[in-house]
Amino acid sequence: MSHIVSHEPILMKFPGTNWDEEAGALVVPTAQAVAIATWLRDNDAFSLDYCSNVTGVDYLEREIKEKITNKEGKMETVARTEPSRMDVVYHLYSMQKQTGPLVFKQRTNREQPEVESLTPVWRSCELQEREVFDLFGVNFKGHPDQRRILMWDEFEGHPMRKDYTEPFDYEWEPTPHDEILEKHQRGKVIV
Amino acid sequence: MSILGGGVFKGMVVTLRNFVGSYFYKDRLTTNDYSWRPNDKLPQRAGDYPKEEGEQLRDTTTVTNYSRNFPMLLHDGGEPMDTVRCVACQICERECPPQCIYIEKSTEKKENASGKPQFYPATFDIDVSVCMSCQICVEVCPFDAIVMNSQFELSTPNRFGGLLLRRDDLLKSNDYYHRIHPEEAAARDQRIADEKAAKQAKKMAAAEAAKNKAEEKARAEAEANKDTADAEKDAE
Amino acid sequence: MSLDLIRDILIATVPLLVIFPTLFAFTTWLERKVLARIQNRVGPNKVGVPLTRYGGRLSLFGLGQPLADGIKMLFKENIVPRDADRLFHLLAPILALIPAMLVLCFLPLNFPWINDIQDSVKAFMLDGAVIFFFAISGLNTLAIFMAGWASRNKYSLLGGMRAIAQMVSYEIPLVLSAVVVVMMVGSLNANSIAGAQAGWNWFIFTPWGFAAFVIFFISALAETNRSPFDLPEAESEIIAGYFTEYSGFKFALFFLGEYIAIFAISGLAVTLFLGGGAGPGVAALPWLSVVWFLVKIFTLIAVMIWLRGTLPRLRVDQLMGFAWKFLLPLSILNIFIAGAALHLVAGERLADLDQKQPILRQLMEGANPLVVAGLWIGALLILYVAAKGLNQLNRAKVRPREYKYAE
Amino acid sequence: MNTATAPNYELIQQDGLETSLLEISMGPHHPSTHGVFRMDVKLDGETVVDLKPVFGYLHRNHEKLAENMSYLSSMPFTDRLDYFNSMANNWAYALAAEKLIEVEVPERAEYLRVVMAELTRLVNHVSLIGFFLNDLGALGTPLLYAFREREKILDLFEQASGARMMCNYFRFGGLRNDVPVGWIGRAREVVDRFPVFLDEYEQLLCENEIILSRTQGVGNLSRELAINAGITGPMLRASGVNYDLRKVDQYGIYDRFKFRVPYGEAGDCYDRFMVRMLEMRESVEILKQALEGIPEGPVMGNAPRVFKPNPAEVYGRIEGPKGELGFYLIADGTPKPYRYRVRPPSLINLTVLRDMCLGGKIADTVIILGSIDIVLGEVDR
Repeated sequence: MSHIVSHEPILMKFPGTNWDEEAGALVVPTAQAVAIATWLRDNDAFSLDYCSNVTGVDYLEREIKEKITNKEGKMETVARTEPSRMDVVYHLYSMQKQTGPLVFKQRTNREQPEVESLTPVWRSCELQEREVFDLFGVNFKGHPDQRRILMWDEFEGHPMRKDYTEPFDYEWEPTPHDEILEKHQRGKVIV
Repeated sequence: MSILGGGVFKGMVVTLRNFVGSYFYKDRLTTNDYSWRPNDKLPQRAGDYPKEEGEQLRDTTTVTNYSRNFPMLLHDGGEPMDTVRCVACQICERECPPQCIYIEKSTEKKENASGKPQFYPATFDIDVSVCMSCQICVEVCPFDAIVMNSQFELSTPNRFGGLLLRRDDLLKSNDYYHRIHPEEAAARDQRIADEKAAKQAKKMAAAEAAKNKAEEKARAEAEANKDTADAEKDAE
Repeated sequence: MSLDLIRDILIATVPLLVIFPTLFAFTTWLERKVLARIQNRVGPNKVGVPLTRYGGRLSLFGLGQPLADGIKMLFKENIVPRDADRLFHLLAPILALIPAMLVLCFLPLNFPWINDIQDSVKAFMLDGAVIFFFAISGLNTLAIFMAGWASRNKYSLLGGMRAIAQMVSYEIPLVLSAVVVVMMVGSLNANSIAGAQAGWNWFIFTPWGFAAFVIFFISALAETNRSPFDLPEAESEIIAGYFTEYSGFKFALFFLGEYIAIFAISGLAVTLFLGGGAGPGVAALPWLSVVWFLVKIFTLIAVMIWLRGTLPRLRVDQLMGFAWKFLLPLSILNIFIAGAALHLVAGERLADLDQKQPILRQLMEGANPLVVAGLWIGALLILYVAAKGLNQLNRAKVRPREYKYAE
Repeated sequence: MNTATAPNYELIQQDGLETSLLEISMGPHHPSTHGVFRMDVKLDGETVVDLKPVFGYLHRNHEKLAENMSYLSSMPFTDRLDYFNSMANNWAYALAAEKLIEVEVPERAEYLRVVMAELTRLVNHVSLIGFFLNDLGALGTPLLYAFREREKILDLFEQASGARMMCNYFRFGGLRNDVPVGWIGRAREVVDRFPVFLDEYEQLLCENEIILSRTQGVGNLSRELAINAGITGPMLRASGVNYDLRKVDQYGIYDRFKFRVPYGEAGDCYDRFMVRMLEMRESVEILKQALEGIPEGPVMGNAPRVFKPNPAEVYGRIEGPKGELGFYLIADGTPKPYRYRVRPPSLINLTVLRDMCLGGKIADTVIILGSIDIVLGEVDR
């Protein structure tokens, strides 16, 4: 496996960023995103000149049960509710140094998702950011040509959101298949 | 090539060689000629089979004995419903990616091949127009009740009900399975036989363990009453 | 119009109208079979006489396929785009067919029944046959553009424009390479040109004749939109070019027109360079010349089909560059070489060469073989060097590349 | 230098004659767009002035489907991503999922995975060159030679996995079933006969003057733009960047095989065509070594019966025939993935389509699109 990119120097250089240990990703405030990205790309130590994957992740309001040892050293589960948020994840690689992925995240809220577009830094983000805009509804400031890419332009709603409900299927036709689907929905919930 | 148009001539030599070759080497022609006898029409409707169930009229060289198309339910010969293997546990219905299987469990139990009363599927529909022959149901089935058939001529003029195969269309005998997929069927039967043998051996081992435990207990009691008997003798 | 004149006209024209469309059917079958075999397929073999009683079928090696296509074309729905130019949409295929058929009459096919009809009806006796040939076959370009414009479809328009550019610019090398032969024979009459090559001394066996034949053949490919030059109906770029919006019998008419044009132009090539009906055994059975004529035409068509199965298509600008900057200068140079060679070999006997006898035999008796051989190699060498020079001149350095490997 | 500035073609004003550009929509139903893909092309005569790709005609939202199904159930759907090489897609998904749980893939399965991936690479490159020649105008001959060879390999797939194209053969921790007896012999025979076919193919294509003049210097892609635009696969190596995941990540057991990675320098259509031809020869080398060294033994590791990984984020990628095919999985402890993302090499390679086509002829657009090698199942997911 190409060796992993060390993230400590970034944390020192840009105090605004912090390291999300559980996901192994560098969380970057959207204000400094373009500056950090350009520095990562042009700096000789990193030279992360290849942004392989850009995608969005939608986190709903959920409460997580964690086993923590409280004061008496006993294991007990504490329920912690996590606020809803929307992530845009970038996987950065270096083709010159052939070094491994640096996961680079921008966080924003779910109601008005607004994130800095990194297309000026890496051209490979252009179509993928359009896809995140189309399927998640995240608005990319500074994107040269932000349009829907997979859905048709008059489509409302963003299908990949967790709380997306399907519109009425006006092209529905009676098929034996849909009896089976109804019977599925009625009794058994797919585990 | 230095001479003008040399590359073009080399290319034309290749096509000439292929043109001549296709008359001599038969393996160059990949398009195999399906049977052209008009009355040898491909069997169109699912129920449109000769008595030999599931047999395809055409030479099955075009369908190798590894290809999989749509699932079928297995029964161990004789009257299909008496020896059906499926116990309607509905794991395959839950795991099926396009959700094209629908099972309704029977209310009362019935004897199955090995004599144990067992549930059986009252209805077992597979919507063949939705099934994508991915063989996930065969993998997740713990009872080897569902396997893949290689029958692909299922086109029917009736658009709605025609492609919904009911339980009776799906039921096929185990030796039909041996006929279309010899290797896989043999391997599967071998595995079932091994498991049964292993279970048998385990049961016998458990039985022996239980038996000799019982003997020891009996022997221990025997000694115990012997001791008590000696003790009473000493006491007198 | 006396009765026997009408009879003679019918005798002269009806065979042409019957023989060539059946040859068209045979050529479509030949093309599909040869292309199939090149691609390791079997080609059409299903259409045949169904023998229901024996449960079999007489497959006739697929010879029924052209018939089936013809019938299919008759029954196909004849779609005309809503705002197409209806009149010209209908007229285009007819205009594509008429000149091709018309030009067929000038080929020196002396069928056995030809000598008992009046001379005035024998078309190929026309003195200006070659000129008339090129004039009429120019109409084909007009038909194709009419189809392209009338179907109101952007792709057809592109196809039509490409057709004009291509056919106009390949007309010139075509005519110039024919001029060489006419200069040798000294007459434009197709029959006398064929006569001048009796026996085995065809013009293709002379250096300038061979060069002229190659140029003529390449330009003929471009004239009839065949293989490396099939830009007007480039499937992969502009769907089907000028006949995108044609279906049913009009589409079949276009095809008939295209194939008859191929017959006509390869017939002319055979008359000019391959000695018309000349071939072994013609002296014994005069009508054998028709058989030889058709055999030569079919060899040329087989080469065209072979090219179609192998070569990809040129781009529009390369096509134009190839015609104007390569074929044209080469054919002009070829005319000079032919003139110089004739002058050197014949010398003062030039005046008294009579047209009726084969030109080459007369030229050969006088000169000693050494001079002729030297001339032969000299002419071919000059032509080859000129071709290489022109090729380097107008095309960027294009050659296969070497590739590096990383461990 | 990251966004190539397109030459500005303004509306044509020639001595008072105001004319407009010919706007053609080359798409979704067009003979050479390799699927339902549309390009709004503005033409000035035959030269391309502007080009806007439009996607989405084959969009099935494969990712939303995968988030409502168990991990195993979305494996057959990965066959439908790039339907030309289902084994490579399966491997990419299996590789990513295996990072979520600790499972040890047995030796025989690793060897068979390399054999299947390299066979799909052969099938993909051979068919692509056939389609590329079809776009150039050679009426089907190279394509049918390619399909003749592809049939032999598809028969091998059918014998191993049961289906010719939709194999669904890989599982987390190994393969679904072992290859039948005698399969290795048949595979070795097909692999030995492949170089003979490649020589014939190269003689037909590589020195043909018409192909040379039509493809050299067409659709140039510079090194910097290729890296910046995230281009991967043979298209990147044709522009001179030596980046092949089989050598960089060395996933599976690629480090045991000795093979070379061809790369070009001009980055035009001819280089992309030739790099794929030479890559096929390297794949044959790998296949020979792999088929020699296949050990006996099981093909399925000790994967758990119900695949329920504990919460983690993982990004697995392989060197697919079209480029880097990546799977980004977020597990949250339930048997269904929380987030399932496919990194489509075809879609990202299309970022530079406009830059390469501007200024060329419409015939060049068709070839450039052909040389990028896209499959719409993967572009639209």
